[in-house]
Amino acid sequence: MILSTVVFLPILFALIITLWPQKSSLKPIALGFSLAHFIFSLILFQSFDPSTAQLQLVERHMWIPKFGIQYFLALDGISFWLILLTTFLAPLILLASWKSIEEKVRGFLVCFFVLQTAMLGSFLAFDAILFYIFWELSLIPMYFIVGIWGGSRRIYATVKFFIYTMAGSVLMLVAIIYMMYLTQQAFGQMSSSLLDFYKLNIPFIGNEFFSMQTLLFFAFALAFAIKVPLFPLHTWLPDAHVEAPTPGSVVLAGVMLKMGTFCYIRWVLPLFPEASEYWSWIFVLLGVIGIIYGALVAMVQPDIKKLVAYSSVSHMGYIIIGLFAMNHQGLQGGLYQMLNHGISTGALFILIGMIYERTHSREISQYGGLASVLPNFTIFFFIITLSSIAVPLTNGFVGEFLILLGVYKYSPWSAGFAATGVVLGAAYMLWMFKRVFYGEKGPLVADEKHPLMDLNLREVFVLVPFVVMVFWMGIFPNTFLKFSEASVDYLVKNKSSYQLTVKGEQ
Amino acid sequence: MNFTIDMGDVLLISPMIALFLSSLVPLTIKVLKGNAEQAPIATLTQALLGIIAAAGLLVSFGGGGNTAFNGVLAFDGITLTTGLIALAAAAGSLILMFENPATRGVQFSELVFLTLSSVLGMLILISALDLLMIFIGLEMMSLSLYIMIGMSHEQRLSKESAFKYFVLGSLASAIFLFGISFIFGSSGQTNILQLLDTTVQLVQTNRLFLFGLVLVVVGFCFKVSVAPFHAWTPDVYQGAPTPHTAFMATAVKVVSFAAFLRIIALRPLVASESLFDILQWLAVITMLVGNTAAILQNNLKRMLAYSSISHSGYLLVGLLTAGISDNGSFAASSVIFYLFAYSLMTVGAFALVSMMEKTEDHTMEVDDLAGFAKKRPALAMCFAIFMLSFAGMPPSIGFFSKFYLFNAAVGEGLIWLAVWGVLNSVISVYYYLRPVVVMYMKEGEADVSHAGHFATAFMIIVTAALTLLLGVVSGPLLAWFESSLI
Amino acid sequence: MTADAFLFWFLAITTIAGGITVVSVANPIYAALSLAFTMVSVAAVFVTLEAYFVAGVQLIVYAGAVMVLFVMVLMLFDLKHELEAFARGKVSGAIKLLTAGLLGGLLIGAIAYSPEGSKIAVGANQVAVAGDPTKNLGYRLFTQHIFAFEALGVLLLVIAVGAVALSRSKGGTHGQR
Amino acid sequence: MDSVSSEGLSLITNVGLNHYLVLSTALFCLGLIGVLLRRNAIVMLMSIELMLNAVNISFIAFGKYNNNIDGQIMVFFVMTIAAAEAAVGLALAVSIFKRFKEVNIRFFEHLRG
Amino acid sequence: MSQTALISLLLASPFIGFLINGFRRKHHSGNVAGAIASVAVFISFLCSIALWIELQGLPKDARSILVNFGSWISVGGLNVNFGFLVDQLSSLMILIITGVGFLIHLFSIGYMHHDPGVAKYFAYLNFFIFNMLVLVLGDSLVTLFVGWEGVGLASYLLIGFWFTDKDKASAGMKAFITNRIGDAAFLIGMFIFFTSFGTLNIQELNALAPTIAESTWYGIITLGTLFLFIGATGKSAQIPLYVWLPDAMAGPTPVSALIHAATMVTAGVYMIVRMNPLFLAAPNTMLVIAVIGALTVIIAASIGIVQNDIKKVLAYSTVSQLGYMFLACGVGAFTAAFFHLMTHAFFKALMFLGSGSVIHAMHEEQDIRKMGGLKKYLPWTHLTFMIGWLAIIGTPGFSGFFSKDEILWLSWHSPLGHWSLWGLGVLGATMTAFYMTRLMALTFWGESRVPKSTHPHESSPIMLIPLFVLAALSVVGGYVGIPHVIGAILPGHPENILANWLGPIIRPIPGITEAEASTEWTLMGISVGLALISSLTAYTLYTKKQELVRAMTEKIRPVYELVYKKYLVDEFYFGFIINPLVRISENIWAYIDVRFIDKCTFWAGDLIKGGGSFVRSLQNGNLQQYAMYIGLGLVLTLTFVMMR
Repeated sequence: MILSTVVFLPILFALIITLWPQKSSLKPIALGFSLAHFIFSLILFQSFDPSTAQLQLVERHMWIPKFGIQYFLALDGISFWLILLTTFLAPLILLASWKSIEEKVRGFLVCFFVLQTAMLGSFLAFDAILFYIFWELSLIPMYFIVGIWGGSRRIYATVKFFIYTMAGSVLMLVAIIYMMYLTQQAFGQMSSSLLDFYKLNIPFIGNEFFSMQTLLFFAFALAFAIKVPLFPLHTWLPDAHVEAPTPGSVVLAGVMLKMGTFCYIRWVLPLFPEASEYWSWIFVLLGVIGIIYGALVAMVQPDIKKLVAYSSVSHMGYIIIGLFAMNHQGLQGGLYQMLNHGISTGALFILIGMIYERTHSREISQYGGLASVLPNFTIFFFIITLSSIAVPLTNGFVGEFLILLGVYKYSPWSAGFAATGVVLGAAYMLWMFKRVFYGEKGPLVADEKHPLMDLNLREVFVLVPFVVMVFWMGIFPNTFLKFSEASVDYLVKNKSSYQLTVKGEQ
Repeated sequence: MNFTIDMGDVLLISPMIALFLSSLVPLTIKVLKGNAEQAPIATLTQALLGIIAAAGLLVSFGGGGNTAFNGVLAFDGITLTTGLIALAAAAGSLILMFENPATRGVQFSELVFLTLSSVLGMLILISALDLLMIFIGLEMMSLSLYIMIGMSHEQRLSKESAFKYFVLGSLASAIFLFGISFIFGSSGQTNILQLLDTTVQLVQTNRLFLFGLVLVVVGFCFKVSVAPFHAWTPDVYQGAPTPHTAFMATAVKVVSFAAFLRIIALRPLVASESLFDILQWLAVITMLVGNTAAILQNNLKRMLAYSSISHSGYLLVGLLTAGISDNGSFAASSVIFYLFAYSLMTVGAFALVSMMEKTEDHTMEVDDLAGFAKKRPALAMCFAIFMLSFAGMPPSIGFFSKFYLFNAAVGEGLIWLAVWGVLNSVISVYYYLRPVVVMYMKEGEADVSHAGHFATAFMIIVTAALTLLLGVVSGPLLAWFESSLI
Repeated sequence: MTADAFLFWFLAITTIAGGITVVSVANPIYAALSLAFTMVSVAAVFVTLEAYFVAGVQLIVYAGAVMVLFVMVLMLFDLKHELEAFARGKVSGAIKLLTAGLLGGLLIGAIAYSPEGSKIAVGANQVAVAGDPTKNLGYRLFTQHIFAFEALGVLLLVIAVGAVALSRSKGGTHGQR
Repeated sequence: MDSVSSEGLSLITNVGLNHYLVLSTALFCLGLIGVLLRRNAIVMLMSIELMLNAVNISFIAFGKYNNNIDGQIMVFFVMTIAAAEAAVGLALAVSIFKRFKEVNIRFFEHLRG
Repeated sequence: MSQTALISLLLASPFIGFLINGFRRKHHSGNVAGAIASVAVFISFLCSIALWIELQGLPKDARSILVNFGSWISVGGLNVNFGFLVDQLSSLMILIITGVGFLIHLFSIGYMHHDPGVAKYFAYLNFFIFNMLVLVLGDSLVTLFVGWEGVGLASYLLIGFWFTDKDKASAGMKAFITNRIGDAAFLIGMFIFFTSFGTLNIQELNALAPTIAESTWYGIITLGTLFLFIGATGKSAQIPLYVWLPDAMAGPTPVSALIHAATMVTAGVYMIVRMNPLFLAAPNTMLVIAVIGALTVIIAASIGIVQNDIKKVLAYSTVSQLGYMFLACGVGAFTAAFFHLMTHAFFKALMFLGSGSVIHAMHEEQDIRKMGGLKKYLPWTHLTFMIGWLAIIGTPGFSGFFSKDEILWLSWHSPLGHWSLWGLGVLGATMTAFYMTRLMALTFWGESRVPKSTHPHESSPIMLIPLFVLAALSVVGGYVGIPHVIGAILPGHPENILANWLGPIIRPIPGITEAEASTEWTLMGISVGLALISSLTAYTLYTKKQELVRAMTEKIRPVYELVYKKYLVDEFYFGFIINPLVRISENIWAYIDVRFIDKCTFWAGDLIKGGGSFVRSLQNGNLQQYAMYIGLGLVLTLTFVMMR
């Protein structure tokens, strides 16, 4: 029952909030709820056994017997930290959006909690259809969050986001259905359980594109590639980020993008081993392009938020190449980088939101000399910047190091090109930092009538956890890595015959 | 030829009788009161009672798979399920009529009478085994419908649409009839049961029979508005009073597909490869036409009309699947489930449209919804649910219906149709989102009309709740459909 | 050249001619009259096909009732002056004619090339026309097709009520305004 | 040449089912043309009647040559329904005329697009 | 006190200092902050002395203390520990760092006490010390890399310390990014070694390094060491990545002394010395290093000749001195390289602090053309500065002499060396003598060009003490590494202490032979003689014959300009790499993202809408049109069906 509670608690919260009588106390209530949710999710620590790759805390009940669709939630090392990341970010996001969301609070909170459920569900679902439901469900609240509380071009952005993502996922639905019939052929009974999907061995003809496994592989990969987003499919991301309100951006960057990369590990690599092996070069190539491209484009953005958005295109490129290197360091690094990106980019968006609340502008050229006005803010921003450009002893370094190491094993050249991202990343972040915080005071900073206030207590409370995580993950990465070690090890060892068993079952 | 009519037959057709009698009640009262309307609420109650009675009788006597009147009527699963759906839809539409400015008040009792007799025609249609009976049912349904539309309080558009509908409908029925005559001539039969075993062979040997079949199929394609026989749909849906549109989009579609299923059950698609191919292409075209044209519409009803065309496209896929699969029951049940889901959402959506119509000649533009979410959050949420469910977003029932349909299609190897279908559903997302965008993200003063509309509102809430929740428990529902079909 | 052949050809020609007039003459009154003429000749065709009862019904129902309706309505509207009897547009007109022609061609082709023998279909239930066909017809009508007959009755009632309602429908609030 | 002429002659002389079917098809197409081309609503209704008559011919012919009485029964029903259709159509036409003083369908193009 | 405790204290105290000053930066005055910081560094200085003594106690060939603070990253085969290794090399290095660092802290107290952000300044300094120690002690390449980037970060912060000035901020950014380029290469180097050797532990790598040298260019070790060397060029300001160092002078002068002269910039050299077995195994790499080093010596020195900013001159001299160290590494004279690293740390720190004192005295004036004749105002500064000058130009008996001479000799004698390398080295030495003398002349000697407004004054004792100590060191520092030939003639035949100390961990140059003393003496004579001549020339030119100098510069104006503009290297980088990159980025954003990908999306949308409008045009409201569609559809279907 633990997992179900973790997944569906937010929906309960959403209901309560819908029916809650007075508007004024909504935000505290919601904050309390999300904190409670986070604390509850900490139970996982003592009930999860990191020593095995098997599925744990399994809940499986037949749902639609005719198709063998099950209600099947389970936890393993790969999804473990993403769950905690999701629950960890929630209260911080709510606290951060205390001021930025002023009207239609109730609706916002409801959307937010439904989104939580959808994301958690898609991390934990081990049944294709259940997963697909959560996956698609996650679009709707995000669509509303961007569309209602967003910026000026919000409608364009949100519709673009919705249609891009949906367009990707519908083909996956057909692929899922097809695989259900494959299970029927293989085991007599139709099933959409991921474990049965793993058992299938789908014929693969390498050099032929229109062979079954390749097509299925691309049907899945496309859906996730759009979500990640991978290089040519990334254009929805900057728009969505720029238009979204701060909490929206944080959720989007912090968790939602991870759904894409996570599903590569959970679905694509194990289900279509030969195809992923054979076509991995495409994804590594696109990933490397994404790294460099994202960094270059980020460098010339006039808008801070857009800069960060493109930077996450670059970072997600790292994750992708790490995963498709398909060796130990690559996968671990990829998983780790997911968490890093969640922390650092999430924090960046929160910081940008804070400054935006003060100045109502994101034009880099309007800033300058902030450091002398908002010293504390500057310190926090600088620390997060460091983690984003992967300075050692911050979380970013561990992820990038492992990824690049793994990719070097896969192909030295790709690693070489990816390493340029290390330089470019520093370039665009520090350049932005210089233009915003250093130099003479810009027009927005200078005006004497309304001096900018430095961080207040609430904001410090929001930021400190992030900083703590940045250093903790940078200095003691093993505390995190060891949870996914067994699963990743298992995945690497039997790539081609990947089969998960349920803990305590034979 | 020994022929007897026993009590069984009468019991079997008792739903129809009940409907007929209850439809007469308001009219009689009106006559007795010297041509003065009784309170519309009373009329409505009587009508609903009649429908409920009919439904009860249908459940209690129908569905056993036994035939009446020497194999002219059959009361099997299709009859039962689709009949219930149609009756429910009719009830919903009646409630709308009761409160819609274009239909309430004067002549309500006639309207109810016509509606019920149209439903009666539907019951005949879905239970008919004899092509002739199918034709009669079709005519009874359609003719009452023409008149219903024609007698709307709104004068210009409804008259126009009624006339268009009438002319094209009669044209279609003439074609249909010509087809029947060919079938009759080339096989000496008009009874489906007896045709069942000879069809495949006849189709392959006898071109006249094949053509007759094609003409009949085309007649149905017209009724379910498959492109290129769809052209009447947008105009009629837009011009007709909203309750009638709801009625057409749900009940009429459902029963037409049910009867279509009976024709398809003759398995002509197995016999004639080329017929199968052309129907696939028609399905493809239909989805595309419906979705692309809907994108550009600003009139809400017209948009929904085009969307219903596209849904006919999806349904046709299911129909084809049923036509070629060895046990059509799964595919057929998926079709019926889709019909059920679709009716649910459609009634709800049109109910909201009808709520927002202030006068009988009020045309609902999509942009008129601006700011609706602020005024009526609950209703706006319901409408959003309908739209997203139309688009097939989980966990709404719309997703599950599409899932079952395409699942069946993939199962029969119609993968490309499934792919085409899902791609089209992506296109459809674009225009289904538009009302949501306008409601939630645009400033405006949209509001429902000030007349009561309690029943309608209630119905909207209920349908929305069902749309949202029924999907999750759709497994047993589908199973029931399927079991009733076997 | 047997008599019935001659009769057929004669009636065929009259029927078609009547039909052509219906669709071609500008004045609806003439169209109605030629329709009546067509009906009559169709009735005659029925006679040649030994369907006397139906021929009678045809005469009464169509040439009688329906035609009277038509003519009456026309008189009521008094639409002798007819502007634009036919649809505009050469191209669309051509396409429409072509459509009809193709349809006819296809059907006739199907008729011509479908095997003569199989019209007496396999397993067709032969209703032997024993003695008087009309009596036989009546028997079938009230046994096999009794339900259809009843349904038809209901239908006619519906039509009657509906027609009245339609004619009395005054534009609701419009009327009240 | 003789054979050909006799062939053609026989086509004329011994009238069979096909002749009647062709006749009905021709009438049907005429009706269709009427529906497609005539602008006057009443005349369109007439054309539809024409089509139904064509169907009737084929029914009767089939009934005769299949030696099957049901053909006539069909026709019986069809006639009734045709009459009903005519009634409805005319009623519609009347109501339309009352409103628009016009039955030329060229005036019914408000619903479009 | 246990070794673990010692090392943890060594590392912890500067870090704690950093934390205290960082968090309480608003709450206490500059002197308190300075005191805290200096004490912190002094503690670690004591620790390093203690460790050094510990090492003395150990047997000669097992002098290494390894402390492991537990595992940092362990994934699959990769195991990285927080392991710190104190051996002969690193013990000396930490002595230098903490020692010199302590002095510079002291100096800073005086130098910075006006500045409002002094606490922040000291926090940064401590942070730097901490990272430098990590770099030096790290037992694996990754741990080393931690310090490697950490010091880069610290220097970024300290260069941009006065960040309200855009140029200073830019200088910091430039430094960091230039370093980042090297770091990326460094990462690649690590990957190469890890994939081929399966470890990143320095000792293990050294042990694994094959004894037979690998001769190809594409061999694992060659490639790996080359990439590491690129990293070193970034950190130690060698061609082509030296451009950041002159700009780095934007930082406070003590920072330049500590980071950009004494410690951080030598990290590259240290790294190479640390991994000498690997580098020895790749002669090609060695060749590259030697050549790059030699070239850097010349280029930097030549630029130094014409600079007018006192700190810029010192900066370029630093670059050129670092060039010597790399030259030494390149020819396999690792001991010499380290020796020069040490001496250079002394005298260059001395000179920077001296210049700091001068600038302090001149009220932030750095242009030597506005100085001159400061001798009488700043006697002590002048004295100490002169000692540094004597040391750097290689006056016999001063520390610089010994180390530089060792390098020159080996670059001639070592089988890895070549007479041309020696030639370049000597040329560099001559130039060094020239521009250093010029600096002295223009600053302290000759007639005063000080504007009347400024009244130079001698610095406070707290700033002078470090100068004295360093001066002393730069005199005696050389005697730890007396060359063999000189030792032979000196009473008591003192031998090369440093060489003996480092012996166990530095591999001998393969195939080096016993040389006869005469050659060595000759070469020594040549270099010293040339240095003497050039310095005399410079003295005369810049104290007496100023106009002659102007005349000469007028004659060779274009060349002069070229050199004065640093051979336009920065302009080249900006014009041909950075600006094009920015322009390209703007274009790919505008064209690929906006104009192409989005356009494609919209195009698809428009296609669909086009289809929609076509359908709408068919739906023209004409009833008969619809009827026609039905008829056409019917015909179509029938035709299709007929063709079976």
